[in-house]
Amino acid sequence: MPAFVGLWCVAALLGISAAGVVLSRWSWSFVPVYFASLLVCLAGLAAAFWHLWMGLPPETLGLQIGLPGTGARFRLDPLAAFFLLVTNLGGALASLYALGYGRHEQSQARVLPFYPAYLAGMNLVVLADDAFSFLVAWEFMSLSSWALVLSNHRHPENVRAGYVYLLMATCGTLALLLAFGLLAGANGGYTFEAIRASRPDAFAAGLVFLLVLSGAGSKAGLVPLHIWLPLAHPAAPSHVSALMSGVMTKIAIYGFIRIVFDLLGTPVWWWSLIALSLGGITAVLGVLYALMQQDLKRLLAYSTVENVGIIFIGLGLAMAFRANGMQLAAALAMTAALLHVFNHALFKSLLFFGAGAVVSATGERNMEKLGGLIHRLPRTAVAFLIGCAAISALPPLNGFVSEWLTFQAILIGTGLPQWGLRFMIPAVGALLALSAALAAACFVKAYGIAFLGRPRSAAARNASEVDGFSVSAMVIVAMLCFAAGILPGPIVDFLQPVVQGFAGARLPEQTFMPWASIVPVASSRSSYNGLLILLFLVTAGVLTALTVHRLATRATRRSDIWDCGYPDATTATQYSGSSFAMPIRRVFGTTVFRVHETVDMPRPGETRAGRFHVKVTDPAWRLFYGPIARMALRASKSLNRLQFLTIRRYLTLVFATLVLLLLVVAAWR
Amino acid sequence: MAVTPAMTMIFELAAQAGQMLLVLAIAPLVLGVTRKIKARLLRRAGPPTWQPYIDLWKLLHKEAVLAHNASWLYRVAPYLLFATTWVGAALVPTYAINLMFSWSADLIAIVALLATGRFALALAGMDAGTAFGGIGSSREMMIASLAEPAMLLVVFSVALIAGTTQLSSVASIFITGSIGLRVSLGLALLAFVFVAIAENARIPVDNPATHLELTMVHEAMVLEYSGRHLAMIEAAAALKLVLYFSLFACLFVPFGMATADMNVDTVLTGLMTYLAKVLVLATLLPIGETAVAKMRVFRYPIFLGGAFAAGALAVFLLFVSRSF
Amino acid sequence: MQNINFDVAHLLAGSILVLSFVLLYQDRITAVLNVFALQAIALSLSVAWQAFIQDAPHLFVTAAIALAVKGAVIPMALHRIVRRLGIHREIEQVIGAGPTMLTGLGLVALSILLVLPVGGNVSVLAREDLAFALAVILMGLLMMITRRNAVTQIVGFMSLENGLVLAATGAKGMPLVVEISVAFSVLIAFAVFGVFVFRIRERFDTVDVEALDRFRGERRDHT
Amino acid sequence: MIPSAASLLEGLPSLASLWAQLPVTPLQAVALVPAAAVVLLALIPWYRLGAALNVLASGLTFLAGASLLFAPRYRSDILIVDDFNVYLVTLTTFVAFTTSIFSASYIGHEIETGRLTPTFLRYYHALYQAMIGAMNVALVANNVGLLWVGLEVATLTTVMMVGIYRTPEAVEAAWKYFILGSVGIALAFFGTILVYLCAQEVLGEGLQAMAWDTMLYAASGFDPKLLSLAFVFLLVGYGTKVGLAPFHAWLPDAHAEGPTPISAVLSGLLLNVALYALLRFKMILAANGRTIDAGLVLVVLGLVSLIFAAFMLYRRRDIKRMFAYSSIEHMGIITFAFGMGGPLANFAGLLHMTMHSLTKSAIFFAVGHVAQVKGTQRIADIRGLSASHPALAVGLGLGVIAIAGLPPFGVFTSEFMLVSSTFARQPLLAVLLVFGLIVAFGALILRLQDVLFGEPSGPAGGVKASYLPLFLHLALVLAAGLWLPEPVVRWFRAVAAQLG
Repeated sequence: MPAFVGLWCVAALLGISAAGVVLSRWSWSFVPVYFASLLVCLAGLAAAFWHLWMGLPPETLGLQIGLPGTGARFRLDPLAAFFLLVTNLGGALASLYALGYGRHEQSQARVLPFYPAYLAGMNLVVLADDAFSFLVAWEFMSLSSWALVLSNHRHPENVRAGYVYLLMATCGTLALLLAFGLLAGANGGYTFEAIRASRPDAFAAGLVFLLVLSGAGSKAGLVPLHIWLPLAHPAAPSHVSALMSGVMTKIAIYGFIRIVFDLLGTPVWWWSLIALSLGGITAVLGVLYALMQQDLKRLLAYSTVENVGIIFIGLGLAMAFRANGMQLAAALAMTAALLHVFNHALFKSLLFFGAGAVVSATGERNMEKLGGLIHRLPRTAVAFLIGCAAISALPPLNGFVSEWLTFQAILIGTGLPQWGLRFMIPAVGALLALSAALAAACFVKAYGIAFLGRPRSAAARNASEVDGFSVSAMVIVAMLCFAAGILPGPIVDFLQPVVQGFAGARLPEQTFMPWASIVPVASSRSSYNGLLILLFLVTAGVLTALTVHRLATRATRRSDIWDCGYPDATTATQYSGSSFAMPIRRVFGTTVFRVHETVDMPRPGETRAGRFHVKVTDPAWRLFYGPIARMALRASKSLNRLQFLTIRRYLTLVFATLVLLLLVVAAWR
Repeated sequence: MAVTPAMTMIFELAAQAGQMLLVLAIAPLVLGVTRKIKARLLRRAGPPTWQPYIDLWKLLHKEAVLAHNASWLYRVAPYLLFATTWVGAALVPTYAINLMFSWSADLIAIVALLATGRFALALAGMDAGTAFGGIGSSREMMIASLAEPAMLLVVFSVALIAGTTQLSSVASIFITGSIGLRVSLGLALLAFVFVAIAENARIPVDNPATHLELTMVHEAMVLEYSGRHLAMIEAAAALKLVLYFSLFACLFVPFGMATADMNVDTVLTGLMTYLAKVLVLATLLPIGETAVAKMRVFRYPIFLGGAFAAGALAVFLLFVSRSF
Repeated sequence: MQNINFDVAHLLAGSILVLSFVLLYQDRITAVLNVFALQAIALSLSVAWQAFIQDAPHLFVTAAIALAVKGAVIPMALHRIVRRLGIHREIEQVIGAGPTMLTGLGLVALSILLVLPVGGNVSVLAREDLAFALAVILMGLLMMITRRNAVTQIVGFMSLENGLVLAATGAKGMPLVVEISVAFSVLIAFAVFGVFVFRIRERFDTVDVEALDRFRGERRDHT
Repeated sequence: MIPSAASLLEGLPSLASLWAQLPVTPLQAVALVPAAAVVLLALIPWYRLGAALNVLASGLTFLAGASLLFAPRYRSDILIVDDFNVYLVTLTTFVAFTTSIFSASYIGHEIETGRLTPTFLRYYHALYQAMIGAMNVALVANNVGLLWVGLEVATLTTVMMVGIYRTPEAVEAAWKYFILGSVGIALAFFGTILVYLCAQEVLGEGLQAMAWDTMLYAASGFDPKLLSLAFVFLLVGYGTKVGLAPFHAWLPDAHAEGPTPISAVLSGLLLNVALYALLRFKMILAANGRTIDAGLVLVVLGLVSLIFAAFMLYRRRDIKRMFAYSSIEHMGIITFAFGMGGPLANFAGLLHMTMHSLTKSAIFFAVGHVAQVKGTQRIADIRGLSASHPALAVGLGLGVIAIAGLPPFGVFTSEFMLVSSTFARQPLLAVLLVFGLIVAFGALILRLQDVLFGEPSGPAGGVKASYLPLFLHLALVLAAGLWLPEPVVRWFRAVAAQLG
């Protein structure tokens, strides 16, 4: 039944987008569209939840459309159900948020038709059960989001972002297409059953793995295939950015899990080596680039790259354990990865909602122009703070739980036989720890610069709190972050049907552990209890505060800033975002980035202002994409001469080819 | 007499609460001891050992002065910092292992708890919108971003030896002495010391006694604070020191702790040994501090990188073979 | 009897081949046109001979068409064009006569190499004819690409067409529809050629093909 | 394009009865209606009436062509209707019909701007019908000579239409087209003679030795050497019309300088018909089996065309010339597919032929409107179309997205089959193929974004034209991408099997 519901949701969403085409000429049209999308997403959410909750068996259904002979097949199994749940949860929240946010959109016609289509595409990817429908849905998702990225097409950089995005997306799709071609074989068994049944040989399997890693990885934002992500995600409207970062990257991860764990059978250990190294590098580089950004939404996009890296670390560990038959450990790693998928979908949506609120309140994405918003946007500020704490993996919020589980999985890694893994896993652990700490720094910067301090521009000074829908969406997500943080047990159990299928084992029942703590392996080994921690913190904090206020004084006086006795009224004296990032830029700048610092200091007596300009470039551009683009242009330049030959020369070409072919015939025996 | 479950429950609660209060009680004293000893080493009389108690008392009774644009975060942060540090300190086994709630957070969680406190304080430092606050927060986070991974690597190496991240279990394994002396443990110890120095803002990374100096980190962050809020922050700092001391004691010299059978004399011995250990550490710290000079800010990465390297090496050795 | 048939056909086909060598060699337009007319006449003779030995009367029609159109009409018309447009009589060649001849010889060798191994069940006569025709076609193409002058290119194309007719008539019992289509296409070809040459006349006062190439759509975008 | 099975059943008797009353069979009609129209249109001086008649005649031809689907299969030594050409006839007549509608709205504008005069429009309409008739003849011909005649007539008529603007560029393009085209004519004819020689030894003299289907049966007895030789000449001759590199030179200029409806028909139909002719002969080679490896030659030519055209796309400044290069690219893909052979690749090739002709003609419709509203063909001067002309922008955007091979359009379906099956068989070739596809994709999307987005340029006047043909084509391509009717699949499979 739920599979049908899912398909009906897709159909409904497509219908809504058609309606969006018609409606979009009216300014109010965003209300019905987003409201309808909200309802449909809730339905899909309920269906997915029902399937997981009841532990239903996989259900398939086929339609006589799509690839001739194969037809379109759809299947809902625990994995699909989980990702369907994540997708529709994100979709519902984004739609709710957009009910308020949508009114800021200048040209509704460029958003309303594509938003539901985008949701439909993501739902369809998860449901697809044959290569063709999978790729169609996958590319449809990219295409609709491309249109959304270009919704504000008058900014040249958005157009560029859209171009890079679509190009990378298509390269990824073609990589997946090649992978499927190898899996389906020369006579084309494109259904996933057929692919499961056919076991490719070791070489082919390795090739498929690499292709899928690059295909799904480019969509998820693995370094160095991530370059499109920080361009495209910020360019879209904020509720779409939330979907792209929070959900679409997860769809990419779904594709990876589906093909590598499900279709490809038992992984080989060296695959995990590659996945782990890429994941670790992605986690650290992502957060480092995030630290360097001044654009709030771009910072969030780069932090998405980081979290994708964390998830891939979990998946890589799962592969390593699975390859060596350590099923319980594999289950732990898989759980960690999937839990982080869920968590990241939550808090990244929250953060993008917050960023959207900031943008709609101030019209500024550049943090250096913000500040002091905690006074102007009190509710948004609270929600955003919770998001920041959650993504920085701070207890008792949900981000910490998944990272904690990942650490636990890493600590089991000593049991692995292969030396390569034994060297890789501790390194990855170190990278993971580093990325976690840097993430905290990154989000202290983000929050401190944007929301704290004194407003750095008139826009920030006169900002006002956003509408109720947006706020309610943010509050709901914030609560979910808290709930997932203090009661992870039920969620972990919820994941077990999914994990069971691929790891071959499941973690022990968590929900009814004493004091609702989570004990992944054994209570003697490790356990964590968010609820108690929260309890302790609240009691300790509140008790202390009360005691101090009661027994000591509660007198408070407002006065000017002291600032060591040299207070300066100009807000420019505050620490700026780039100056906050400076120490870390110094530490890593030489090795990781190509940092250009240009100082223009006026000579003594000159009255003009001094200038200090920092340019941080993503080395991926320098190392990979720049050369490739230059090569393509050079090739086209040199070939282009053929456009300007004389007829006689063209005839000569024909003649030469003819003679060549005749020689071939003459030589043919 | 027969011990009913209810009574044991009460006993355990009492034990846990006792530890909580213990750390809170001795924290200023430890700080005082270190200051006193440092003063003596510098040939000064120095303030009395209980001076920190007096300072806290004084601060608590002063009115708190807030900047006009200080937000609620600014006022909540000190309590949050205090709470996290206190809970963290209370969850580290001091005189006895297997206390009631010791399992509720393992070592990783405790490290993360400290990170939560730091997060709050760094934000608070940026709330007033001053240059000093910004410097402090930025440098604090930079140091943390290097110290925390190092600390986690220490945790890894210990956990890999003990096969658990649960402090009580670690202690109960190490206490038997079956582990013996390990290269990796030595490296972990080294890294731990470095991290502890950095985290507690001691020389050579930071100077708790300094002010109005562009090299200060922690003090710059809390520059705007006054009254009870400052008291909370000071108390938290003291608690953090105790936390690291007892962590050191629990991980590297767990001997003398009261194990499974808890009766009066085991508890007493545990208590005595714990206090002795803390005292020793509180003497060693200022000696070390007076021996070295404070570093430039951009030397920290090398210092902490050393810690990181040591921890990483320990973990590598353990991954390669369990016998290191 | 069979022998003499074969020999005459062979002789005529060979003469066509030789004439296209002469065409390659010529460097004056008037001479080229005359030689082409000669080749057309030789062609019509050979077609007529084929009609005789295959006793396929319809081939006489083809012979007549070849004689009339290519032997007389077209050369005259081209002479008039040359006179009216005042094209300078020298033909600037891309590569000198010597290399061109050598290439021609190579092409003849190639065509023989291609046709000889053809299986026995194709009649010898057809095979020989085929070899000559192939050579003539390739040399016509060669002439088109080694001359810069539009008229000579037309001539080259025509001699290529001669090769086609030679081949078509060599193919025993090929239905009439084909010859008609050949003549048809040649007529259209010439008509269109004429139209174009005159258009070109009124556009550029030259028929040098290089001049046309200056007017390519995108070339001006470079400036 | 083709009604679903249900409507096919109920449509069958009515159509049959309709044709029963007419003096001509549908098969004759597809050739005779245009022939009659040529004469009529050549006589009518009023261009509006001419345009209307043009539409009418094309519509009738389409009716005849469509009803061929339901008429029983037919063969004689001259004509044939089989699985291969039946849908191509329908496709050709359909696209000719929609293009005539488009051209009716297009030439009105050309008259206003004075680029064309009514006298020329008389030729234009007559030639248009002549071309349609010739292509239909070529398609239904069983006699390879007739096939050749049809193709050549079609070529010569298009030559004249390309030159119809009489601008230096147009004349020059037509001249180039003519020279290369007639060399192609000659070589293809020589190839035809050679094939006849092969057949004549086995089947004896006369018509049956030129009838394609009889040749196919007897192919195994043909002399492989001679057949290979014939194939080379046919490849070069017909390949010139297909526009394969390096015989492509005429194609971009002819598309860029001629009237847009002609560009649409050239890309959409004439290339297809030429390729169809080539495939007929490839079938014979496949049936013989001892010849040179035609597949290999096709694969090489296809890859060369694909990659070459893909790189050429980047530096195009003229929007019509750019899409002409994209036609070369797609012909390369199709040729590659047939070169690979095998059920999947051949199926993909056939599907791609159909999809490309529908999509590319749709794109040219859109481009024609764009060039008219913006008053230029220079890509650099066309900006922000999505802001100034949304509907047109959507049409163009969908068209380019479809031709770039993105789902859910039909082109993706064929590329999916082709790439995946090729990678399973010849990974290296598939990598080259994908490389070409990506390069071309990058160029197309780059230019598309330049045209659609940014600040609008040029006059924002409305479009006085019907978008019906444009969106009809796009709808068909979309439908084919989601669902292929069962009979079409059956025909494609049958032909794919014959192609070997």
